[in-house]
Amino acid sequence: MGPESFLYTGVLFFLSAASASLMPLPKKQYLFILSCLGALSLGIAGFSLVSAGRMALSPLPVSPDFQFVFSGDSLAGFFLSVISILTFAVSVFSIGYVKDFKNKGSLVFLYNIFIVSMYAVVLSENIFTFLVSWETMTVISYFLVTFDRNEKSAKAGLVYAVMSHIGTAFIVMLFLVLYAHTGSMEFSSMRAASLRLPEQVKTIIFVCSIIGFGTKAGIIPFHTWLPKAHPAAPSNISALMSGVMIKTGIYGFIRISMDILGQGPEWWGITVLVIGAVSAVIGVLYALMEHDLKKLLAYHSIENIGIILLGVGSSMMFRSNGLYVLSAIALTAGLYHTLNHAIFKGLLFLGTGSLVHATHTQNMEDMGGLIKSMPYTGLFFLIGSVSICALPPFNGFVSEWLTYQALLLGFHAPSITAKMLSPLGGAALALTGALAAACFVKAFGISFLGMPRSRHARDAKESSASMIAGMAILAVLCLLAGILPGTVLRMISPSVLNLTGSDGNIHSAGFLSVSQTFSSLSPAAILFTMLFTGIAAVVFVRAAGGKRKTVYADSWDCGMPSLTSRMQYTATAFTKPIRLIFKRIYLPKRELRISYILKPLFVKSLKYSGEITPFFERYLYEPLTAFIHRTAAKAKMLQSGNLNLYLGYILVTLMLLLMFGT
Amino acid sequence: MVWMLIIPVVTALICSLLKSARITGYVSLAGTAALAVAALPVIISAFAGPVETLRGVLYADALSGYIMALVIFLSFASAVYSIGYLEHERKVGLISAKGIRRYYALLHLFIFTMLLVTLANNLALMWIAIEATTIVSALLIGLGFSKRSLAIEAAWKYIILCTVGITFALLGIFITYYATISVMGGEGVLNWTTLRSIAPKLNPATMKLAFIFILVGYGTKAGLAPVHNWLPDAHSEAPSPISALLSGILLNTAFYGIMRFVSITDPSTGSAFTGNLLILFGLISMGVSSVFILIQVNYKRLLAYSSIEHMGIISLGMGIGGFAGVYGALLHIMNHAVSKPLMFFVSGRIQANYGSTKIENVNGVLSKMPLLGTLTFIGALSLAGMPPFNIFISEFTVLKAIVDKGLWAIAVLFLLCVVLIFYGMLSGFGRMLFGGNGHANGAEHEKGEDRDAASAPVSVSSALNNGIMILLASLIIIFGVTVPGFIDTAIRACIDVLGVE
Amino acid sequence: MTNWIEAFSVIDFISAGILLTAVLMNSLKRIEPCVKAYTINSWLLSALTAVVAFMTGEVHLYAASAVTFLSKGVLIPLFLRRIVRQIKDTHDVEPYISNALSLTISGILVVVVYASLKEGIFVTGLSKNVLQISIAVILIGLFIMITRKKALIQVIGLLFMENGLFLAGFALTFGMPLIIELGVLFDMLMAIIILGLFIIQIKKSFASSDLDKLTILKG
Amino acid sequence: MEYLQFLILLIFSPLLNGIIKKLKANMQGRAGPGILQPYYDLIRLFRKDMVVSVVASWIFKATPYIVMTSVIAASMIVPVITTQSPFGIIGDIIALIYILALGRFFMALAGLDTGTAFGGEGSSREMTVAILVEPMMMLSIFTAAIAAGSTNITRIAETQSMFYSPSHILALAAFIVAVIAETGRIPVDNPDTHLELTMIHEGMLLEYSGRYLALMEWAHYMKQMLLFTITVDIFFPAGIAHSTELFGLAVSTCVYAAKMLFLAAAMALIESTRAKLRFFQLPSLLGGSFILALLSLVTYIMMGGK
Repeated sequence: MGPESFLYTGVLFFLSAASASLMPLPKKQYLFILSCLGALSLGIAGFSLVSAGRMALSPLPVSPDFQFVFSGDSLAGFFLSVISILTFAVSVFSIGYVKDFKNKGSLVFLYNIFIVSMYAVVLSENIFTFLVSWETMTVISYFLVTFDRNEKSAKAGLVYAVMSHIGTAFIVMLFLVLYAHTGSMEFSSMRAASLRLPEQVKTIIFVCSIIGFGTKAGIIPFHTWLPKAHPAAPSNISALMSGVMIKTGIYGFIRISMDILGQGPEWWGITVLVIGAVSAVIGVLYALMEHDLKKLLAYHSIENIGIILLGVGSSMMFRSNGLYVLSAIALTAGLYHTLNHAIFKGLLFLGTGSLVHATHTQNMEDMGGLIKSMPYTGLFFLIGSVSICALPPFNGFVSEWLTYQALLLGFHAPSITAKMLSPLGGAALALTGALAAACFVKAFGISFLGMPRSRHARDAKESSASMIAGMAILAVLCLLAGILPGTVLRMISPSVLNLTGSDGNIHSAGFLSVSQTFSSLSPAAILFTMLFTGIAAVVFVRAAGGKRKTVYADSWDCGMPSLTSRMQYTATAFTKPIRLIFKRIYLPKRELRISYILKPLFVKSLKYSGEITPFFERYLYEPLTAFIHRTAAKAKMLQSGNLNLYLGYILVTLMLLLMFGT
Repeated sequence: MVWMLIIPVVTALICSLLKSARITGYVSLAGTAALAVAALPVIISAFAGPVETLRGVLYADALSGYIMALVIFLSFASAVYSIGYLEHERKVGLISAKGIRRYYALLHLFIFTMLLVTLANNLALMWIAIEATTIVSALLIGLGFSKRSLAIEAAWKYIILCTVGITFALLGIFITYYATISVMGGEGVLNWTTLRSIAPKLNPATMKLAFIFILVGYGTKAGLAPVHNWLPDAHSEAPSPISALLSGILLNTAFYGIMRFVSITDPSTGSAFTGNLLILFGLISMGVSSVFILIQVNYKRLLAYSSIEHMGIISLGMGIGGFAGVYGALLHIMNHAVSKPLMFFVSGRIQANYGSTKIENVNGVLSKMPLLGTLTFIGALSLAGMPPFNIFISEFTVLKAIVDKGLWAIAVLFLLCVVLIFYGMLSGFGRMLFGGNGHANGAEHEKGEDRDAASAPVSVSSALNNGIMILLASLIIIFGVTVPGFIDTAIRACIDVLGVE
Repeated sequence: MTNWIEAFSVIDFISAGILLTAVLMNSLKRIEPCVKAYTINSWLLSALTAVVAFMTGEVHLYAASAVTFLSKGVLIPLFLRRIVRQIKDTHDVEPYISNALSLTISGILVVVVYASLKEGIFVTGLSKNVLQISIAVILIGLFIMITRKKALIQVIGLLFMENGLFLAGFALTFGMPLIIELGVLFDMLMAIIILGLFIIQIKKSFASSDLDKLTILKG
Repeated sequence: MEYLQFLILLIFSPLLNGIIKKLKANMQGRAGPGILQPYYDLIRLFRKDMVVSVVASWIFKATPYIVMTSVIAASMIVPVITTQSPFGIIGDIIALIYILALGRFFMALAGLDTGTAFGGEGSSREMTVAILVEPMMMLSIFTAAIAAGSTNITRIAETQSMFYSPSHILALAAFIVAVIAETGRIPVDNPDTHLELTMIHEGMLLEYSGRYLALMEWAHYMKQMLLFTITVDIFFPAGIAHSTELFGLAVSTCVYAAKMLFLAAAMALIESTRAKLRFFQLPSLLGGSFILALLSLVTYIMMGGK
């Protein structure tokens, strides 16, 4: 069977789940099993599409101008399989997660349609199809963001919908420009015709695609919707949005700027590189200051998109200099990180989901000590954290390692800017890595370790089996994608070959070796070395120390007696040094309110509150919206309610037309 | 064809004579149904080719058939909706039994006049019909309901502005008539059929003058900015079923007049002249509406402004011309005629439940009345031009036509307005739909239907209400993914009639 | 078909009268005289129709003139008077611009019309004046509607526009087919009657018939 | 033979620490403990019972092993006395740094695990310092790596191509600062204080006792020696054997020992002449050395690969 049949079956599964959700059934959460099956067969479709490299589905006409055309190539196949992998795990998770939701029906419906729309985006073959799928995806995700319909989520949804609509406007613009200059709406014929495009037209398209798709992907400074929208949605949805939906932005960008536009000038790549670096650093910096777990993860999505763009950007830069092998390496890095981020970010959001499920709060200051009550969630969340911090031997490290290689190879680029910027990108990546590590030490340490910081945290229970299973799948994948880079590369290299005309001669016989830098890496070897030495260490310790008994007592804490949970280090305290070091970026505000019984000796209460300034909202978006509203309000006087004025309009219009019209 | 004109009048008579208010509603429903039955063969044959009766006084071709079909469909829809609506209005004492009878009588007269517009072969006759629609609908807005001073204000503005405007249209018709005299030698003609044949021979200068008067005149009625000012008031103060008719189709009947004239004027003046004027009006309409939608605090007015926007898009499409442009415009007429009534219906229900048309006084619709909320969502998003809903297709067709002509400035403005309007619509309706009680609302979501019914006046009529609204909503979605074959052929036929190459 | 010259001068004379009455409206403050002005205007119109009918010997124009006289010269004024009596206010509130200014502006309008219609788009049997005058009357009617605050006076302005329109009809085409004339006239009557009803409603619910009260709907 | 060169680090790292202590003491005019003292300490600790906080979870117990193994895995990668290091293939310098980061990650978690204020403070500061150090370390390594066209340490050691060029000096300076920060030495941290408010690295070890503490300390010694080794590999690889025949190895061993002693002396000198900086003065120091690393890169590129 070819990919088509699997595709159809998979979509059929999803749609049947969606339609079943509308019927009055009991226990609708089990419909997610259908979604699992759908994800499974679509995953197969994706893999086989990667190898087959071509798939064309019969078009469905809509109107004389438009028709729905779906097709697929290896790139689409890659994204197809990424979506499917995450969808599978999330669906498993959801069975338990939505059990005691009130309105399951609509959630199941929206969930399935949402997934189908993401598949549709990836498989779209012409402008119309792409736009319809794209906007459908946006609409459905908007519904999901506003799923529990309180003011907060409504606001978040509004910001999200409006910003992505602005993005869509740019996408429409770029499509129209493409269409006008290539005279075709089909991507395939655009690709063929794009070679003849004049330079400035290409530039317009490129800029539009950065803004348009960047908004969806959440690059700085178009990211503001992301930390609002993702926390508002239910956690399984956040996992999908953060794991794969924003990746469709990356897909669209690659599809347009690398695939259809073909080779561009060097500054394109450099721009993307810089945007990537900035997004990575700023994203993680803001993440550090968040104590709302889901917001924190949302900011990390911005960071990881930045890392992906580091790869993609340097790939574009190399390609425009004709260094195809290096370009291939960089693109591989980017795509590899795309997959990895989907996996570990999904895992982390699911973990957060089960945390929130157990503790009824997203604020990590109210958690703590959960690793004892929720051992599995704790373990999987830890694995996710280690992976996102790019620590070996997990998957995050492999892709960041490849990114490093690509950035170091930037030295081979002819232009001095590229030479300079790509190592700096490397430094930015290092900084990002360190910050991410700090952030997840905070996230995991504060919420899972130490003593419970609230009653909810104290009587938290481990989540249900299916939720654990969902997380387990992703956790295992985190490890596998780390220690089996060969398999992953087989998924990626066909599309890389299509886009850059080279496979970057990255060899992966157990060892991932980039012959361009004579460097090699084997996470598997690292893992096994550590396991081996670990065992050795245990044995040695036993031998050296003999059997010794362990006494359990309160923490010593330099002899401080009766430690209470209020005395623990808080997340705020943990990040304070960083807040002070980067105060130029955070612009922190703090106030200390002290009320005395007898000034200045006896303090009754002492209230400390500090916040950081959300730079982009405060100095970019709020003024903009305010301006728009002010100007609009001025227009009110046109419709003053005075009939004579209206009659005046008629006269004036008529007069003007009579004078200038004829 | 004559029956199509007789049936509404008869129904109107019966309605005005009947005693019981309950029955009247169903009588009018039956009337519209009968009308539909009578009209179907006419419409079908009209698409096949022009048909005329009464020695060519009544005439129907594809274009009139198209508008006619919409008129009848919407009349039916609002006849259905009116039943439940009026029952509620009567319960709260906004209207008396006498008022209800008068309402239905006027409703059917209104339908009659609109049908007459589409059937008139003689342009002056068409003018008379259009003026008649103004008078009747003004009565429906103002006098249909007691104790509504705002309605009276709105009606007054409506009738004054439209009459003034349409007076100029008549002047335009006179000028056209004059222009024909020189061609026909002595005797002038106003028959559409004849005019089409002699159009190329008409004197361009005269026709330009005529068209300007026509555009300003009918443009006022069609709600094109900057002569749109009556529209927000009238649409927001009219009873919802009437707003639906006004917005959904009355504007289009006026625009139908413009289209007819365009196809007469173009051959003599060349299409650039009319095209530029229509584009100008279209852009102004979109700009004005987008600004006002952004600051709107009253959801019915918001809908009214969105009608202005969509009329703007239609006239933009006409102005761009060419197959794509006109196709887009005609398709947009239909899509708008499906989406807007839905929105006015739901807003009528919301108004009935919350007793206010202020956005700030409404919240949590989605939680309190899930069905209604969902329908509102679909309607609002489709009006905002969001796929996968119908209006996106026609808007995108128009946009594509613009780009085909290479008018990038217009394309950019178009996109800008669309984004602003999306923002306005979503923030407005978002505020109404969400809020209220947070996650707890989930419980009600399960048994949303009966809650919804409970909030509506009487079960039968409310079932009818929901039925018609769901019908419209499903049409929105269906037309959002495909343009059915018969509609496609219909539109193509209209394009032939308009003589677009 | 005898002495055209006289006929022409007569026509010019009458149409000049029509224009004059229209311009005069701008200086009238009380409502009664406005109604009178309109009545005279309509009489002149029907007279003109009659003259044209006499010249061209078209039968249907006689009919038209008669109908015009009956409806516009008799019925509508009576109706207006009834309304005036019902809402019993006689004076117009201060208009937006002073009489002098409005007079000048209407004068300017006339000039503009003459200027803009100079080039020979229209070659009509009647003297060219009539066309210009008719359009000027239409515009002046609109101008009155723009400047005045009384609902009733707006209606009268509308009626002046209507008369101008008919005049234009004659000027261009020796009158439209009778059926159309009648249809238009019927519409007009209906419109006027309904406007009358509305004026009474307005008076009821706004305690005055001044339009500057009707500014609640805005934005 | 070459398989086992990491054992050198494993075995001699306490000795190196002892030497540094001794030299420091002498410079400050104290007798100081014998250079074998660290070994005694370790043996002692291994033989002690352990006290573990009831608050602590399995993270606390696993951490010492993870830290130890990560350091061992890292030190397998580096060539010590010969560039014929077969383990070089399992990872390069970047991998090495990230493996060490893994150790640090868990150490910081362990600091938080017992729920004490000082542990939290320690891990918070540790991560902060890491944030400042890692980019700079990376950047200074990049300069060397770009010069060698590879991130593979053995290759860098073999093809060291930028002897005593300005970029070399700058990169070296930056790297030395990085090493100081990573090994928790003055002026960044004071290795032998338990004064609550100043400690960084010790803060995280506060709750450890017995064999866990021994493992932690040992890992710390090893990390120190490992970083020294990296320094010499990257910046003065001269004298390291490129083969495995005995004579060469003997020579390179002596050379290596000499280098280690030199670095130890340097460390002792710095420690006894500098005062510890206040924590919030660190950014200026580390940021300054980041600029050095940046400059070295710039000069390297501007001077066309010199």
